[in-house]
Amino acid sequence: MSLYILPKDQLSAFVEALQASFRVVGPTQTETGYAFADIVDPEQLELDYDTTVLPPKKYFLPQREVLFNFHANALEPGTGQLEVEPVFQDVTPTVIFGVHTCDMNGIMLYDKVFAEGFRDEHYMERRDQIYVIGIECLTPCDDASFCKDMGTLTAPPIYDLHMTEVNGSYLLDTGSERGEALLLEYSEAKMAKSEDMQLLGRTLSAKWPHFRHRLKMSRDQTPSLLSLGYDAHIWEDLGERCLACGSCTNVCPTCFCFDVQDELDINMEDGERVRVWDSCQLHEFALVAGGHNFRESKASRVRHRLMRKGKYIKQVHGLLGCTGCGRCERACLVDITIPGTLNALYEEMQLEPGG
Amino acid sequence: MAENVKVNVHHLTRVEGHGNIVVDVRDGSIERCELEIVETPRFFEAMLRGRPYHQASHITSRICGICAIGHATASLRASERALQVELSEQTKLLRKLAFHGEMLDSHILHVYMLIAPDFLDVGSVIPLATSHPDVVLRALRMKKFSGDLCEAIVGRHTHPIAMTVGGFTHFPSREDLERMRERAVELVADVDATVELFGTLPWPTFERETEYVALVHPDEYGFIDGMIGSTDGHELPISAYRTVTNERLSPHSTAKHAAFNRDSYMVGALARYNLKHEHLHPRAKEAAAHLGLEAPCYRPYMNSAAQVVEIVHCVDDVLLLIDTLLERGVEWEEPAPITLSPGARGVGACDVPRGILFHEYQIGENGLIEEANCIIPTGQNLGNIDLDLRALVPTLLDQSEAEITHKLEMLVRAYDPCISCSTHFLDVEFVGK
Amino acid sequence: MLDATFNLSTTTTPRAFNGHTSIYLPVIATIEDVQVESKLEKVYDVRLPGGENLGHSPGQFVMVSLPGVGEAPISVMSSPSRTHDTFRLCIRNAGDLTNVIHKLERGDRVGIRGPFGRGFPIEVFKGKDVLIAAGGLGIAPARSLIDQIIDNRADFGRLIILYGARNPSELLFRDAMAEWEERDDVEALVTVDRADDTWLGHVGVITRLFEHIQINPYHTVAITVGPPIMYRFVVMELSGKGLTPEQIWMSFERRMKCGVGKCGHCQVNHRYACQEGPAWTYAEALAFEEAL
Amino acid sequence: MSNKPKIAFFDFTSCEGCQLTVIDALQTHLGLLDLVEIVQFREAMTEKGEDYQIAFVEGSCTRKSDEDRLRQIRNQADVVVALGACAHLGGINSMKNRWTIENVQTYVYGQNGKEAYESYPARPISAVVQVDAVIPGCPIDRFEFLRIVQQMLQGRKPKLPDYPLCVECKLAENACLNTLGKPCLGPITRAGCDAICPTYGDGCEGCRGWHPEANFEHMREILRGHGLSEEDIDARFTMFNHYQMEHMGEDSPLKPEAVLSRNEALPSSDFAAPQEAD
Ligand SMILES: Cc1cc2nc3c(=O)[nH]c(=O)nc-3n(C[C@H](O)[C@H](O)[C@H](O)COP(=O)(O)OP(=O)(O)OC[C@H]3O[C@@H](n4cnc5c(N)ncnc54)[C@H](O)[C@@H]3O)c2cc1C
Ligand code: SF4
Ligand code: SF4
Ligand code: SF4
Repeated sequence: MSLYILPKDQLSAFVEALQASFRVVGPTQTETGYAFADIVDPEQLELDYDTTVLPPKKYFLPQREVLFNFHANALEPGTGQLEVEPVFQDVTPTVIFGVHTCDMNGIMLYDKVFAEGFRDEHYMERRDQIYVIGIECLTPCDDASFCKDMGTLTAPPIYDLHMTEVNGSYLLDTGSERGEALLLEYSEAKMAKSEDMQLLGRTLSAKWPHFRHRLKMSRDQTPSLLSLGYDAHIWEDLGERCLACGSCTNVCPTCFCFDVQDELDINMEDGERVRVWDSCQLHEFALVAGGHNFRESKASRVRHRLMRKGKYIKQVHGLLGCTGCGRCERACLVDITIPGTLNALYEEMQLEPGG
Repeated sequence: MAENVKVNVHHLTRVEGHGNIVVDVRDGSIERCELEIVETPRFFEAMLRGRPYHQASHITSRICGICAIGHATASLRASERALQVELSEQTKLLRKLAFHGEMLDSHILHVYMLIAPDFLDVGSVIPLATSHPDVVLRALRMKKFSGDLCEAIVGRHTHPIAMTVGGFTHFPSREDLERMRERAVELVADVDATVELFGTLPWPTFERETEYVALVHPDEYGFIDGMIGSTDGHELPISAYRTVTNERLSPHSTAKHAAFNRDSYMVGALARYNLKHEHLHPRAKEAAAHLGLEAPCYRPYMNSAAQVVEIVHCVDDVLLLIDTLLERGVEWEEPAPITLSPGARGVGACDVPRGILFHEYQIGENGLIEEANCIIPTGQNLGNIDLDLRALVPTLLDQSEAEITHKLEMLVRAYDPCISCSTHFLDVEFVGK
Repeated sequence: MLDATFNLSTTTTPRAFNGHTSIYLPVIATIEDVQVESKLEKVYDVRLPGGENLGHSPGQFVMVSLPGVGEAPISVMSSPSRTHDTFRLCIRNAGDLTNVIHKLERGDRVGIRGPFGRGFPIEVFKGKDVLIAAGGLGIAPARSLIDQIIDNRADFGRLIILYGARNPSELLFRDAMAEWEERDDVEALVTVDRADDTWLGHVGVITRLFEHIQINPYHTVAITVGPPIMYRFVVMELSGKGLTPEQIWMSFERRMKCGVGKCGHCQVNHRYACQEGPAWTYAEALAFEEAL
Repeated sequence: MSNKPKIAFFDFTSCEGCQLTVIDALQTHLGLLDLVEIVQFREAMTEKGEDYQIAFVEGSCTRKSDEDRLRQIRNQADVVVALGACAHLGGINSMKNRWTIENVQTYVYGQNGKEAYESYPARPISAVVQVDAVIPGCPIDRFEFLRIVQQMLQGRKPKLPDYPLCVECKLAENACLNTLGKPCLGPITRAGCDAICPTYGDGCEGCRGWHPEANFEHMREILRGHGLSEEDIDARFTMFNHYQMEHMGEDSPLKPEAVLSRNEALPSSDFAAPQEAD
């Protein structure tokens, strides 16, 4: 696979050409910031954008997704005809523009989660239809991010195309054959020349000093730090502050927990089983019949989230469960942050070696 | 021919509560004849004291689920006057648009669900739905349009969200406006059919000259702000509303009564029509002619005809407003700044579906409301309804009690004292399915 | 990635639709029979289309659903050694869905997915003395194992069953229990937390039964199934009798929404109770900070 | 007519906006009428049936004479549902509880007000009769209303979300108002309205009541961070939830004077009172 070059002013033409055959989405400006949305007019696409409220995960795992339709007698369940028919929602050829490298890391994790073990066809079918076009971050998007710490400041190998802005042009790396085919069919991109490559190398290496470290430890240490700090004091403090609002998980590109619900039409016969985003920060998440709650306290829920991000997900899927995108920090109204928590834990563990 | 008549219609009307008509005629003379209001007092004015000004519009919209946008608008205008707020042109346009949504919603519900069955002599909407299903479906379509219009501008009809002191917190997108425009254009056929239908109704000819009061504007058939106009030739600033309303307690009702130059006056669609018909859009004028409405009209039953005229006017005005907004483009605007000063007072007035509504607040330097007063249209109409009843009953004495009851109910309903209780709306669906 | 040990087999393979299959799609099964077991529990015999064998192992569960109401995990109570064209569930009326399930009758339909999870490794138990300590509704999943052992009695050493319920009226499977008590190759002991006039047997929490049994720690495996609070005390007793954590198996109940290791609800530390559990050894559980 | 469950609507002190929302729901979901038989609905019909199984009660109880009618409804109905914030929480009406009854009576109706207008501190209907289910909101959300009716018809106990509004607000991808410096009570309010107010740019006012884990202390901190005065914060906590805050006792995040102020503190005024009857 190879490197191409597309002058910036030809991007609109590329987008427009794609619109004929694809749903095109990308970052757009809203009244208060940016959001991934359908691109109706190529002008809407804002590739130089601050992190969005929701990551592009909403295209991979929609907030509300129908799993199957059913026809049943809901007034007297179990009786009469009972039919089910699977639904594969939003399986449409889609091109997502402008995915930051942190968010591509989130997608990489999703790809593992939904493919490993039981294969989730709802995700996989949709995934097959989504082309990811990444954009290289050359300056930090804001103070809340810590991608450099999490190793997500560089593009993971899940993209179809990856763009870097260099001297008024985009250099496009093709991450997949279909990505390359897409580029060639719908744009006027040319093969990059060796001086372009040189320029790209220089641009990429020049970006690192702009990004700062926020963690006091290396990310490889977080699993053991969290094991050690399981009974640390900070959890109580965080639990006391936490609003149990679930915002941190809803905005997170690596959170994928969901609830399953049945929705009935007014005729009480037809309906849908849907999955909707759920959050481990909510009281009901680990509640079982009989009233026992495995994570009754907010402290235990905050801890569980951190454990998942910094340890459990890595144990299961081999990747850390945090991309350092900083969304949860921006969403949290009581200032519970990943770097803040890990650093405080690190300090506490220094004071009490061995936890 | 009845010498002794005793009519007692319970729960006929609703003035944020319930109403009864009581008529007692003995030996041909009226012993008692009045509209009895048995409202549950809610004490909104008392509640507002000590609350931050920005809550007032959201609190007072809860006075009435039908006139919520009207109350909110009057409340905002009161606060804005007290806080010396200058509204942008865009805010004014959007407020008008939302207001029209509510005006349409209320008028459509009233004329179709209440008035039409009365006049077509089918008793209620049930037989209407069987005999004229198209009429009922049309009403539902038109009502849905008004609800959706409110939703696009202020979030919902009952208890609007996006209106705030100084402006709005949310703005309709171009697509929202274009979509509503398209639907308004489609609605015109329904509006024409409405005029056609009501043109065929035999409006009772009962007539009693009285004073009509409405908000007047130099160059438009407006509903918000303006001056208080009266058919007795007065024009007063809104801030002088107390001279007009002269609120009194009436012994037989928990709502307050009002009187201006005479013993009573009337507010509402007919009052507005009488005072400012020349500002109606051309199609509304044609509709008025078709319906036999001619200013000055002293026939209270024609209030419903005036409502039909206002439906025509509002739909045309919605089109105009949307065009203006599309042309200017709707911009995100922060609410206009406020100025706090000690003991600042402001009066807000709107002509809601049932007539003029006044809110007056005194707001302290800390932004908390110190004093509040709200005057609702039905309260102003009560005295006039009483006098109408007294004039009407003697002319009906040769009719059966059932007929008398029906005529009296119809009279009270024409005033639209508040739609919901006397609507037979639901029955439509019982039959329609 | 995931441990290789958990069971990925699902006999009730979802139907294909346009070439897609969905792991969330239940197959429609029929209720062959319903018996009232106690005030709160009913036992259901369920038949998959065409009488297909569920192919479960003891300790596994299925997701039972009534479209329009919801879905819940329920352990399979029947032993794979007994019935092939139906399987049995014992369901407690514990909430929204189970309340509606309790209204179902013979001939009604339910959706079934599964079986899911890692059950008890019966092969590992062979040749050993097996001690089963079940509390409350825990006797239902245990029953699957018990019957399997009884049907292959020669393959195992002693079979000791300890069963506790809160009071006599909540005791399940009294007939089976009487049968087990009759047999001389089964040692069955029952207790209730609180006795009533009719009760002549043991009284006290389940751990009190341990006074009455002697085991050879070298030859025994123990399986415990019951409410979360029971585990700590049972484990203490078993350890006191010389069993190592590797010899003790336990079944975990967690909230479950998908049954296939995606929805996140059943996580115990990094592990999914619906896939790698619900059966774990105490040794494995010790590695979970969250487990007990 | 049929064996469809019979339902009836009743109103106490309220704006009747919740009943109007029910009418709105019927406009889009006419099928509801195939499931239930409405025997009483003053908003929409003149007929009145006294035989009903499910009673939807709108409005707060604001006077002694309301209590009997409520008890009658309770006796007749198998299921009593509180419809909307007034019935559920006391709602807007309970704001008046801050003043003595005599004070509010005379402020609004003058000296005659005391005798003419019976009233007592506003209460949710659950303070008078047992309530089986609640449809929160001011006004109710029509989809939630339909969902809850469906659940009841299935014989299920209606379930409300018991997490905060922020969950729905995030799913709607709203930029958080509190982070934009605009006060919003979403973090302490029960979800279920799809965060309609924040979606339309206005902070949540708590009309659906608090969720079980509401963290008042830190909510107050957040609001202080916007520069709000303590009075302003108290006013936000008590707009729909005055009754709740009055009855929280020790756990109340408000000082007692914020929920009950003394009559004497108010200068007498005839700002709103009418002239005496003639
Ligand atoms: C592996 C496993 C095996 C089980 N085996 C059996 C069995 O053999 N027989 C039996 O009667 N019960 C069994 N249960 C418990 C059963 O799943 C719950 O009683 C059932 O989910 C309650 O659902 P409901 O809709 O009736 O109750 P709800 O009204 O939904 O809830 C009642 C309570 O159950 C909790 N709950 C809701 N959904 C779940 C869920 N999916 N998983 C766990 N808790 C939940 C709720 O938080 C609430 O506290 C098992 C549970 C698990 C995890
Ligand atoms: S935990 Fe926070 S910083 Fe990490 S990926 Fe999720 S939202 Fe981003
Ligand atoms: S706007 Fe309100 S409801 Fe939405 S996330 Fe922010 S605090 Fe929560
Ligand atoms: S956002 Fe808050 S105030 Fe608005 S409807 Fe929802 S709960 Fe009520």
